[in-house]
Amino acid sequence: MKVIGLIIAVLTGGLLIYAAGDFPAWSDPASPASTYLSPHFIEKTMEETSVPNIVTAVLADYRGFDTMFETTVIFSAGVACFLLLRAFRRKQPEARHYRHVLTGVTVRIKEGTKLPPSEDFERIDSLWTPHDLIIKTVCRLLIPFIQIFALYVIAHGHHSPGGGFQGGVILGASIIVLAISQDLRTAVKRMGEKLDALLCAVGVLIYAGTGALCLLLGLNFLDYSALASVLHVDPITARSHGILIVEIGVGVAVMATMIWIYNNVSSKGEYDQGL
Amino acid sequence: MGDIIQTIVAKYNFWIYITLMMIGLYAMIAKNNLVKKIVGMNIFQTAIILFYVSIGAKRGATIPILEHGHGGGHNVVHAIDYANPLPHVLMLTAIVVAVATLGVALALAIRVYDRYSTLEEDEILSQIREE
Amino acid sequence: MSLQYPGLIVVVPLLSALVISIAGWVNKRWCFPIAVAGLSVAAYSSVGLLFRVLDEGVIVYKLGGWDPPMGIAYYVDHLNGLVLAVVSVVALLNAIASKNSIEQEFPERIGPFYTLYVLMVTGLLGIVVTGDAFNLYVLLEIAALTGYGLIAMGGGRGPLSALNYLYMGTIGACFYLLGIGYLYIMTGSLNMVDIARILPDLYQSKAVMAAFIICMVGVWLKMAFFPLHAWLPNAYTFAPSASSSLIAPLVTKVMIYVMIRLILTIFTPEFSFNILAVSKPIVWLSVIAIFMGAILALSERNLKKMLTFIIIAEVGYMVGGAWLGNRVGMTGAILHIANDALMTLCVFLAVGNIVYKVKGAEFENLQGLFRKMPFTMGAFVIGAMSMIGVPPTCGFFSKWYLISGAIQAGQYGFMVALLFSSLVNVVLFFRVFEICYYEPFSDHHGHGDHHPEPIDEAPVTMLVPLFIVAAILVLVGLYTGDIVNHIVEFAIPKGLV
Amino acid sequence: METIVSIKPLLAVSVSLLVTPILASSRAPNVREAWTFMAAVAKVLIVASMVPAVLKGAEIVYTVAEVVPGAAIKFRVDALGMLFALVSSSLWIVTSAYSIGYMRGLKEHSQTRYFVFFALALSATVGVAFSANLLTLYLFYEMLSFATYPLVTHHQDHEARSSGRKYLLYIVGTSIGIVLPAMLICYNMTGTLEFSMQGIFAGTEHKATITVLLLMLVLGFAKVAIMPLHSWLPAAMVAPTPVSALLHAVAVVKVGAFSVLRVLTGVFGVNLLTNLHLGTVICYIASFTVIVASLIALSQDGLKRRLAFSTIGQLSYIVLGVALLSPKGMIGGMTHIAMHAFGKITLFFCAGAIAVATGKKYISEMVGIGKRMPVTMVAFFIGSLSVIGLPPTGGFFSKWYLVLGTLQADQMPMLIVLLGSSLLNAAYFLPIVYKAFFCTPEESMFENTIQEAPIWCVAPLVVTAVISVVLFFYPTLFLNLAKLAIGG
Repeated sequence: MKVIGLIIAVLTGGLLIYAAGDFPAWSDPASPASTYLSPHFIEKTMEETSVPNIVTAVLADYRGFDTMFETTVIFSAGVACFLLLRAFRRKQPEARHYRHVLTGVTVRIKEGTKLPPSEDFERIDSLWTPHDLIIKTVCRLLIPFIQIFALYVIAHGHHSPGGGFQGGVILGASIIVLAISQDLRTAVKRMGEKLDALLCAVGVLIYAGTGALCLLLGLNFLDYSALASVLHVDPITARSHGILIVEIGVGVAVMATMIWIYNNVSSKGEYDQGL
Repeated sequence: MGDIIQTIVAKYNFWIYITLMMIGLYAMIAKNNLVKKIVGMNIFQTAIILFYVSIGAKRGATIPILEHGHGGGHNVVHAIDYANPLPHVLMLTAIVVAVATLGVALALAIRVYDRYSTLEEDEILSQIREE
Repeated sequence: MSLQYPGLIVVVPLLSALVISIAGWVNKRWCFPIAVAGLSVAAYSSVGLLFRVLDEGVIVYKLGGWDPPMGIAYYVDHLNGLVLAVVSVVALLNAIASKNSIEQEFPERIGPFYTLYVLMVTGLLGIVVTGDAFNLYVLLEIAALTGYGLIAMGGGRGPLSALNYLYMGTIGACFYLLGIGYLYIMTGSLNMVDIARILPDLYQSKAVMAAFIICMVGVWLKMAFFPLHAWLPNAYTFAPSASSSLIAPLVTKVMIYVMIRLILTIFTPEFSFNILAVSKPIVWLSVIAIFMGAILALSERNLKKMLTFIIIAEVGYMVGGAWLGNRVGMTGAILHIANDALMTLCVFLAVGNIVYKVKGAEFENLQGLFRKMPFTMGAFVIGAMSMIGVPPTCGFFSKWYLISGAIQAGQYGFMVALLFSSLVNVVLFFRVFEICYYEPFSDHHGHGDHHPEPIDEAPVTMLVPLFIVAAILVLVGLYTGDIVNHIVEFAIPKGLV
Repeated sequence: METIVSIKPLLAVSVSLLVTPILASSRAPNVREAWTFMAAVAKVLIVASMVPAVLKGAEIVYTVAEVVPGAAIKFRVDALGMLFALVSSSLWIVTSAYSIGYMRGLKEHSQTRYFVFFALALSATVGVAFSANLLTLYLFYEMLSFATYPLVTHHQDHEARSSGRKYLLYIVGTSIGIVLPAMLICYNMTGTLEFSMQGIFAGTEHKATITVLLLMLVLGFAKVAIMPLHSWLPAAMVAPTPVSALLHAVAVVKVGAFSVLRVLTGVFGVNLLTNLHLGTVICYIASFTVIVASLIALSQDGLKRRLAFSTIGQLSYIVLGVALLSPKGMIGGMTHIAMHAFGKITLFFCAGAIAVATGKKYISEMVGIGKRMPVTMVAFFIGSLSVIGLPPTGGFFSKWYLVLGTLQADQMPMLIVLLGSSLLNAAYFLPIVYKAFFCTPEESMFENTIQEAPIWCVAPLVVTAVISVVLFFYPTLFLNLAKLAIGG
């Protein structure tokens, strides 16, 4: 297999190197890619969509259809992971471990039984889970800031690098940080599985629904200028607003999916003990 | 000789991506461990992302965000001053696809591990043969 | 509303997939009706669209209202109009037919399963309808990712097969992406029609040639063209019935469509057949594919796996037909996309019914099926006849065009391969029929109706779609002339003779 | 020539097709068989209603679907097709009656399936008869192959399976492996597959290609059982006797012969074959089969097997007659389709009746059976005469024309073949009859009481025997059709 792999890799590489001879040099301003479509985007975006961040405009408007499916890809990955991993008949863990919060004493309770919920005991994943007050506290403190930053990234995508994907990933990361610093159960308590799943779908639905709304308003799918009549603005501004709406949708979907995938993959779909 | 070196230097982005791609492809085909294959897959995808992004580069250009937001944004914009935005857009998509594929691949690897208690391909195959 | 058909084809399934995934958390029983409703709208619009294309010619639908090549546009012509109709109808029929088996195999996961199912159909329809090379890649990945999930549901060796499929599928898709990148770097455009407009000046470029080769290899990987087929048999065999009867008929066929689209639209026949001059080797490769598919199928003792090898041979038919480089061969390949999708659906649905009742598709499970499940087997026979190529089923006529193309191109090897594969199909299917028919052997000489085994058929909801498909096989066969004259004839550019 | 567009040919083909769901779903045997009869009678009536028009020289056409340019699924009723359709559809009625007697008499299993596929096979047979082009003919030819498979393998035991395999191997293997490519090459050379008097190759000069195509098409229609592609026919004798009777004396093998006739007269055309001297080639191939099959028949003890080899020989008469390319020879070949059908089906019915009444299958066990089953054996005698070609039976006429044909074509070797094989025919049939009636009481293996098979079995064979005799006195219908078919 190694030899075959080598041969295939070398053949492919050879073909690509051979072909690279015809390519324009790196960062050549006269290359076709830079002279054919991109000038239009650069020069007309502001006029046509009133979004200064051209990447955002191209992403969510000119090629908004791609982006919708991009969100759908994420969504389907989330559903696929769920479908593959989620264990519907949960195995009872052989033993549960509890830590007495004040003293740090760990208690091991054999299969089937569990402690009644109380303030004094917290459940831990395994005996060696350390008593890590600093990490937990710092993360707790950080998470709100992370989330605010995420919202900023989403909202400011029109003017600076950022947008729904980036913001959504950061939002998702904030919850994942919680899951890592505390444990998966805590994170799931904050953001339940059902909520995850619904938010995933809702996020994509915001995107696709906006597009469908345009269609219902009489223009083509995803033609945000149709929203002008609903938003009471001129068609160009409506495009800008439309982009914001779909970016929010993307943000929601990406956040929820990140968390969903993390939950499923890290716990083999049992939603009990995380990594 | 000088010409060749100049070509090599002028197109260094392609040589880098091709090398990365070959590494990734080799790993996907030749590695025995399923997770290593997934790693190879990611290298492979990253190589392509690098390739695309490098298309977008333009000498002397800045990021494709116009300097003025609202209000004064009606200055004349010259395409030559801004990098090509399209490859970036495309690669945002490709990155997302890569992440999604990675997620599904890991989920599958977990399921495989559940069943065979190993991720080495040859061991799995011998187990299948014994079935 | 009919102006919006191209949008509806993709959007409605997408929206319904999302609604299903929400509904799955509320009440599982809603999933099936929503899925069927969404797929019906898609099927209705795509058939409606096909008729509009017949009247008006190519329909362009600008997404977001942007003119191509700035924005993404759908181009619906006769070629993808036909494929769209086939894909959506196949998906709809299979959704209805597989309801029971889904409920039997994984009752808890109905919601996510239908979500992925409908998303996959969305992806496939999107691949077919789009006129943007990069958009095609994104949809390719949607169809692929959902496909991995659907296949891995099969349990047992399902996940491993799906993982192997994932590796290969990802390489394939990445190759395609790379090829598109090469085209982009050379032309600066992503719109298929636009690329085709710019390319003729660049036909001598090494980069364009490399782009073509890489795209082709990527697509071949995805369609399991020999020798890149190794992932397919296991993936399709270990998938649950509902998934395999969706994936087996559609995925490879849609990839063939992509290949033909690459040949005809993006690169034009002039480049593909004349400048590159690789038709001959590729046809020979497909000859090998057909032989190998047929021979490997002979060695299988599992009905489903046997059928997957036949699919590999059928892929060889279509690749070879497309690469014969003449109009008749191309007609055969396009016709066979539709016909093969339908007949594969027919046999896989029948296998689904069998698995539903006897819990397995190994040959020893099949004994006495003609008595036990006469209706299912009746439809299976029609599907098998079509795969063998017996008139008036549709499989015969696409084979007719393929062989005619081979004769006209002087590629007698391809003709022999097609005939060989037909003969092997006779052997394969009659071996199955023999088991279903003779075994268990009657020890006495079979006099009198001593102990007729009771009929134990699959439910009506599974049988009716199966019959519809079987009937379609014959009808499509009888209407071949109309399909060729009114659709396929316009799908192939005038330049190709 | 007058052309009438009418849906009648389609009706004639599909009447038995349409009745199959009713047959399959009917629970009571009586209902099922009543429907079979109704379909059979309807079929004959529809076919017969077209006879006057055809005798006037008109053609009835109906296009079902324009599937491929130049080769539609299309029916055309001409004299030759009418001759064959008339024979096969009228014999369906008789065979249906016989089937009822036979199947009930032996308490066979799966009678419903039997009748369903029988009806399907009949549709296919008439479809072949009415085909207007090679594609349609191929369609029904294949349909017939697959529809008869369950009939041949009716017993569903090991022997049936191996015979079934052989049957498929020969019939389907040749049709897909040889006929299909030959047909496609023809189509791509000429752009049409329509049968016509001049043939579709008029004007082409590729002698080598045409010779190869001719051989492929003649041998490819393996149902005609020209040696060396004959051995499926004896193997297929495992089927129930009515199946053997209708399918292997009438429908299947005659479809093969008919297809070859169509290929010779409609695809290549008499003129082309004469110019290229290809008829002689076919003549020699056919005459080889005639002689060898007759010799093998002599050595067979199983009655049905002997009949099977006799059939192989007789089929080649038909091919031989047409391949002589002389008008008289062609008339002989064509009428032989009808004459042999009535004679041979009588013989098969007799074999079946013997099996039902006594369970005997071997000729050596039938000494003295004439005393036990006189009616059957008289019918057998008449059938034998017809097959040998002796008056007062219809078989005489076809033989007579064949002989005249050899003279007209100046083919002395063929004349010798014909006469020689007639002697052989007599040699393998007449001893059976002789031993059945004229034996000493000690030799006789049967008691001297008359005990015939059930009436459902005996009546049909009497009818066919009578028809064989009647055809001697009134052969004009078939002779006229044959004369029309050769265009004179």
